[in-house]
Amino acid sequence: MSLLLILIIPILTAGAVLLCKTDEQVKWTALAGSLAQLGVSVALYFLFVRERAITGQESLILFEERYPLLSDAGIFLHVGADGITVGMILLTSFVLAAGVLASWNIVYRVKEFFLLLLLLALGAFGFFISQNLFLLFFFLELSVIPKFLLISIWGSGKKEYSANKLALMLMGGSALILTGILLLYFNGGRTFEIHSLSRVVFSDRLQQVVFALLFVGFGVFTALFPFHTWVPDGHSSAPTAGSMFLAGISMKLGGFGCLKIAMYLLPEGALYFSHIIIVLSVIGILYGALATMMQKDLKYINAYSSVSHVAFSLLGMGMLTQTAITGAVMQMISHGVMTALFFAVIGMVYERTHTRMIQEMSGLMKTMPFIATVFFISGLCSLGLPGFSGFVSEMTVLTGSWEKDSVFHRTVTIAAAASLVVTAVYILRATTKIMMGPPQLPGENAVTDANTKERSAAILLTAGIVWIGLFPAWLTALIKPDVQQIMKRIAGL
Amino acid sequence: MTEPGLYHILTLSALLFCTGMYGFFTRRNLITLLMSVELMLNSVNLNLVAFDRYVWPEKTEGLFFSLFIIAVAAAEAALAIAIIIHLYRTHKSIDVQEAEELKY
Amino acid sequence: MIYTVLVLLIVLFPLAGFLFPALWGRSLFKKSAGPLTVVLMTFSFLLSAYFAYLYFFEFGYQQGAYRRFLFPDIPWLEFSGALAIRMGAYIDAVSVMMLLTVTFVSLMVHVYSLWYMKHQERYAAYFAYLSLFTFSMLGLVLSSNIFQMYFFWELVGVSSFLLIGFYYQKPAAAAAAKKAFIVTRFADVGFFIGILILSFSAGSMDFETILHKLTTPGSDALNTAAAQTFLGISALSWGAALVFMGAAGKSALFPLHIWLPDAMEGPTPVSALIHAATMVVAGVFLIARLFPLYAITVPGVQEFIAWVSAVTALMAALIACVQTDIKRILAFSTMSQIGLMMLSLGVAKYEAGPVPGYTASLFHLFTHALFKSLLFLCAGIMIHFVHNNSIWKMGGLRKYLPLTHLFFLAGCLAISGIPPFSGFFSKEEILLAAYRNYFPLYVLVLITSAVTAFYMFRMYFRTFWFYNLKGPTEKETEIEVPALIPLVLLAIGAVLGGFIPFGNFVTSDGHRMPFHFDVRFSLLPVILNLAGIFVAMWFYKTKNKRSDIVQEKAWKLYLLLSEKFYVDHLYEFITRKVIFQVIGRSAAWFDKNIVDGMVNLSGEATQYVSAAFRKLQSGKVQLYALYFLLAILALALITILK
Amino acid sequence: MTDFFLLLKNELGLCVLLLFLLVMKISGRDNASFLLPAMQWLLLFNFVFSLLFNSGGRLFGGMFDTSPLLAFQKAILNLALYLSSLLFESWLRKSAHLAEFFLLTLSSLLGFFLLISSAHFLMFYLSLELATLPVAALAGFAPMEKRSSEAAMKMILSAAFSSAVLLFGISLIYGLAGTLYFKEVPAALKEHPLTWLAVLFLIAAFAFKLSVVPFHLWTADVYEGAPASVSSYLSVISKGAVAFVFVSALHKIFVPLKGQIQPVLLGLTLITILIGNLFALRQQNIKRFLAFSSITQAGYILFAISSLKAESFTPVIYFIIIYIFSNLAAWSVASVMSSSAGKENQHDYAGLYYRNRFLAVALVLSLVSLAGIPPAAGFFGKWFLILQGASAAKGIITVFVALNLILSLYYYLKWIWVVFQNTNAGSDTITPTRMEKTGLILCVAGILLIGFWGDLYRYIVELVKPF
Repeated sequence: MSLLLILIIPILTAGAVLLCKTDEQVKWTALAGSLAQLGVSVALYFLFVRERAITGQESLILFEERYPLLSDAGIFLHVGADGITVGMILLTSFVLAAGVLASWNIVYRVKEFFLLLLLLALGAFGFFISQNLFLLFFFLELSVIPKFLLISIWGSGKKEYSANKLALMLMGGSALILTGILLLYFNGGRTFEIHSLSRVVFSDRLQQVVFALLFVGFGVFTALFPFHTWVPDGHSSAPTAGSMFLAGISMKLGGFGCLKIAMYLLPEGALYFSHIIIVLSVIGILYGALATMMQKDLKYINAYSSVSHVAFSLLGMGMLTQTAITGAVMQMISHGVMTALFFAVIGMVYERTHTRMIQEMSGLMKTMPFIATVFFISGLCSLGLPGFSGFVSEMTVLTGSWEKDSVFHRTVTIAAAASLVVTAVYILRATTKIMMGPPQLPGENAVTDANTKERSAAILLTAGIVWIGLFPAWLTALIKPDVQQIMKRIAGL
Repeated sequence: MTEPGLYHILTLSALLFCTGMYGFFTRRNLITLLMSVELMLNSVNLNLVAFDRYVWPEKTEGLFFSLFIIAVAAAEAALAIAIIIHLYRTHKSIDVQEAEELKY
Repeated sequence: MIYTVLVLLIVLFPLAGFLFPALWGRSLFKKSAGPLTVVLMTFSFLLSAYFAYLYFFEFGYQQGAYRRFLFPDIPWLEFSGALAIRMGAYIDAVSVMMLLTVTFVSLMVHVYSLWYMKHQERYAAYFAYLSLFTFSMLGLVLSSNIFQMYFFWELVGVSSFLLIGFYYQKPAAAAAAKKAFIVTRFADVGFFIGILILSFSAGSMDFETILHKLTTPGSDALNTAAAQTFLGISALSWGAALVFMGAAGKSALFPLHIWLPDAMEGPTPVSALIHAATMVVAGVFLIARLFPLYAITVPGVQEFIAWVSAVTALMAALIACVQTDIKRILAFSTMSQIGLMMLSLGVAKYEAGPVPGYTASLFHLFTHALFKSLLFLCAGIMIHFVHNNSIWKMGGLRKYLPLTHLFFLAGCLAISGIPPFSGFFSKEEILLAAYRNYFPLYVLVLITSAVTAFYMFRMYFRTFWFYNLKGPTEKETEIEVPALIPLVLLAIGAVLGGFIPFGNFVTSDGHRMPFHFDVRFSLLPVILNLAGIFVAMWFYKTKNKRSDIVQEKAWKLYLLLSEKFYVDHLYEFITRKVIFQVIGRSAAWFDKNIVDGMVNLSGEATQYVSAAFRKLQSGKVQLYALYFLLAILALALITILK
Repeated sequence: MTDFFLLLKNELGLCVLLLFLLVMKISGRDNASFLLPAMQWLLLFNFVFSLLFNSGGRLFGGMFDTSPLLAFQKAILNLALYLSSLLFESWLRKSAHLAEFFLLTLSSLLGFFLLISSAHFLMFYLSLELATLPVAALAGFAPMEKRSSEAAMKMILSAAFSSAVLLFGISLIYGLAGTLYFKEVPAALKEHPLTWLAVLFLIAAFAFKLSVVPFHLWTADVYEGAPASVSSYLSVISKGAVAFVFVSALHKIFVPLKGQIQPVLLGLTLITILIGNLFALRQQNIKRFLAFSSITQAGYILFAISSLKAESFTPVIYFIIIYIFSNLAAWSVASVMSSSAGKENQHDYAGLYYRNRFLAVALVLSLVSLAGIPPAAGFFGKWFLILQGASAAKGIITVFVALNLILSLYYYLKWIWVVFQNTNAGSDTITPTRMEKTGLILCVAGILLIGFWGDLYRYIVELVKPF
């Protein structure tokens, strides 16, 4: 199977959407495209596992394809997938399909909406499979305009401010990434190919500088404290599918970059900054959780909680142990699905109650039991209940962190673990407030439970978190060789 | 009193150039501004001719260059005056400070 | 192989009982969820009974001791090296006993709920949750891996949350559910870190290996672990103490007990199952699982456990004396009894051969499960009849609820340790263990026991005697026949359970332990207990004002007790005032004003600078030329100066 | 003799066009309905023709120097002019002096062609004047328009001033080197304090034409006052040509002074990008906004130039091609909006998407391209500029340049946001003509496709290699 299929399907779907006449056609086309993408991604997983078994060499990048694009300048359309990539692609397809389903009730400028959504997805898919730094940066930037427009046109609240803030802060991150890439290019023998760069031995000083640039740059995308402030505003102003994508996928681009670019190419830099990363991510974990406690708007709650959760994956990376990094990747995937589900449900609630303020809602369990249940499930996943993906990944990160046998590492691990309580507090506070209590029927609106499309979206994502939560072994097996390779590079110093 | 040498002439042309600039910075009448620019150009001519005479006596490029400058300056002046006339039609004035609508 | 299938089936039946009503509870199983789960639970119970039979009498007893078996043992999630979460069933006498207890009580509660929850909204959901709980609890008791136990530990927590908050429209229920979850969650973080310490010290997460490595004196793991200290206490002690913290949270030991009384907002059968018989004793079970570790490696922590449990036992008993809500009295009594069980583990000295304290603890766990669930189920009938929880609203119920009266009395006698009821035997052994190893605690246990007798009979007399309730206008049936069965069975258990030779089955090392009975030793506690009962009778048998007088005289003490030693207030202060108002608010403030402020500031600063530079573009062509010249001069100057 | 025609073919082509215009003017056939389509076709032929039969050589005693690379640069400018003739059709059609417009533009372009090929300072000066003066006349092209005449005045005065400064520098160089041939100057330049002053004067003149801060001050005023078509000419063709010349001048003339020039250029780069951004931030008038945006772009071009390597030709040429498509599209939309109802302010663009989707998409894409966001070609262009600049600059400077992308993104996004804003600002219909549509489609296609057209980049690299 050609990996380019992963790119072609969204492009074709976008083209088809462009040709559609009615809104209904647009929606069905987008759905068909995203389901096809989902199918291809699942197929990719199985093919990947089979291929890996055949080749025997576990840490290989498979399905590689390389076409010259601007080859004189070192730019190739070079794609390939390793285990982490496959995991990310699966995640993105899940969120995309669910996002399309969750956006079924969009009535305003339907065609443009789905077009932008597909473009956003294209950026993410391309980013994950790029094996060339230029290509990677291209896809990273590709999503700037879709994000901005999705928020500023279909958003709510102070959408202009949020859209700007998001776009500009992410641009700042990109600027740092750009510089980092260029420094790598000039010092690494004038090539953008990740594979070639990985063989170059960079000087320690350069590694430190470039690592800082790349890690902070990607860190902005993944809400590294203190560069996280685009997250709450951006997520809360975005339309449902936008938030799902922003929190579920876009933030993961950063994490993926931190791991697969910054840490992989610059192991010495990773070692050098390990402590700082750990401190920042622990601050992010606790501080995000504490700030969440004070939020009253559901989307803000989830946005701040995303800051806290994503910091777990950064913590795992900073710990530089096999288990912790494995946990970091799992946390990215897990959080992606979970937060998408959360935002989807918040969107459903908002559509029915026209408010996102928790004090204005009560007893939704009575009026919309399905939505309430899903809300509760995503909350439970968020607070790390066994059986859901959050538990597995957070525990893996923490266990991996514990491997480091020093007072510093142990202390921060305990601090990070303490956030689990805070998470429970804010999740349950929100959940009990809006789901339980006497039902407050919002005035004139006849409240209905989720419709088929919404149900499908919710079930799709719930299946994802339960699947990972109950059978995590497939995921660890998938990413293990790649993490091992990163570890090998770090340990080789 | 010795015969004037290169440096005298260069100093003179530099002074001329500065005078032109000073006029350009301070005068308000557009025609005067134009004349100031002509002064600057003339100082350049002076330079070129002097270099030809004192430094590179075997060459004539400076001489020819100054001829071209004079010609082009004439064309430039013609065009500038046309524009100034146009400005006068629209602004009823050829004071440079009257035409400051476009700013910031 | 057959055993594996058996164990799996025992666990999977409740899981099915959760899944079917959960997925199709609104359509297919709207009415039939109850019977369905009852049938499934019956299978589960019968299989576990059969399995227990097989274990105790067929394959478990080999070469003079009960052996341990790992039935299915599947790697679930591998960390690095030897650290892995494995999902397995750890079969030994304790877990088989627990299996039997859990499935039995659960089945009883299921059956009882058929009557009790009839016509309730979310009927199917209720049974789904019950089954989910049973499934998780079974997973917990079968855990072969400490992380696996944590997994199910959390799952029982959430089932408990769901069931406490079952009447979700009641704000109090929602708050109680939340509180229960958060408090236990807090303890669980300690548990989790304890797990990390222990399993990293032992290099494994399996109970078997942990116990082996960390209790063999002189082993490498033990030496390295002992070398690490934190705040002057060895890492292993920390680990063990933190694991106990988790146990304390789940088992509602002081100071993590505050959630249990509130948890009584849930439906009464749930209280019987979860908050009396099974889930709350998970802590005891956990400590029992790791008993050798505590007893051999960290005796300091063990002593600590003993004291904490003693304090809990006495404190809860004292508070129970002034409570008015029938379920809360039972809840405090549960706390107190769990304290006793834990205390028994805390005082048990490790010795070659079976440890009596260990057996005593689990014996009490077993009998307590029977009589406490009986008491709760009776309380359910009473509440159902009176439509109120307060014992002040009851009185003279013996006329209206004759059967309940009988059962309740049996339960009260059992818990008060009156021979020959079951509680007597188990409590006797605890007393014996304390007496042998730690005399001050023996005194505390004696007092607790007497107080227990007092408050139980205070409740009994106040509700069934005292004065005659004005008879209900319409004739209400006491109870339907199906719901009667569990009461009868449990009552039989409560009365006769003590005669089971428990030491023959469940001991610390698998060897059988002969049963001792010494009348001279039993005399003192029984007299004290009887004294407690008589005091209660004097106060409450007939309508009088004696209790009020005492209450007025000792109002300070009364207030202290009725406010539960102000522990709740302290928590309230810490969470609301400190964590929310100070830490949370300042974090939010910091984010909004400082971090976000920096971003906005940089935006505004840019705008400001932009505005400040505006003058540069003055519109004056002469100035443009001047700047042109100045720029050249500046460049020249800079390069020359350099 | 064939050499003469072959080497001068681009210039001669323009001369033919000029002659044609003169004849038409004299014969009175200068009505728009005939002349405009004719010119459009002729310019297209001219462009195609300029792509063919390119070779290198010298003429006029070495004062004129051409090569396939230079010819390609001219072809790019031809393309830009052709696109302009399509994109500003409605304005041109309205204009009373169509023939004069083309006469002046073509002469100016001729000047730029000669400038590109000049190898001697005299040639350089003459062609520069030839290129500049007509544009000053063009700036005042709007009849009886106050702002237009002010713009023309500012343009001519500034240009005269800067050329005086340039000439002073040239005269000093002559005095120092004794030659005015580019290729002889470096060898003859002596270590002398005046050398540096002369070089600074020359750089200042280039900076003035390229609108580099602080020599940029005329830019915004002139762009705003002049008709959109003229501004676009200034911002695209003039800037592109000067950038080409600057690269080759730096490479040919100032070789010995590289070490001293580089910090100057880097300093100018930083200040240009920053100030351009800061000013663009607050502009409400689209023409003024595009002016500052073009100043910032000039800063990025300068960044690539500051590497002072021959390879810097590649990104500059590549970027200019992309810039032509992006910037001309933006100017064209501005022109359509302006000529339909004199709308030049930001709020006039509110909800453009809902009034004319075509124009809005073209504008948004061009802004996206100018901002350097993929998939628009501007991303590729800017990437190569920064890459080239970074090859010589310190990391910290690269970070600064890259961080400025945030600022520029801010104002481009602001305009994009306005375009999509859902207000009922105006119900008047804005309709571009068919040719304008064609031109915009060409531009949009260019914006979307050039980045992925690897052969183009390779072609430029090949062209630059022998240089």
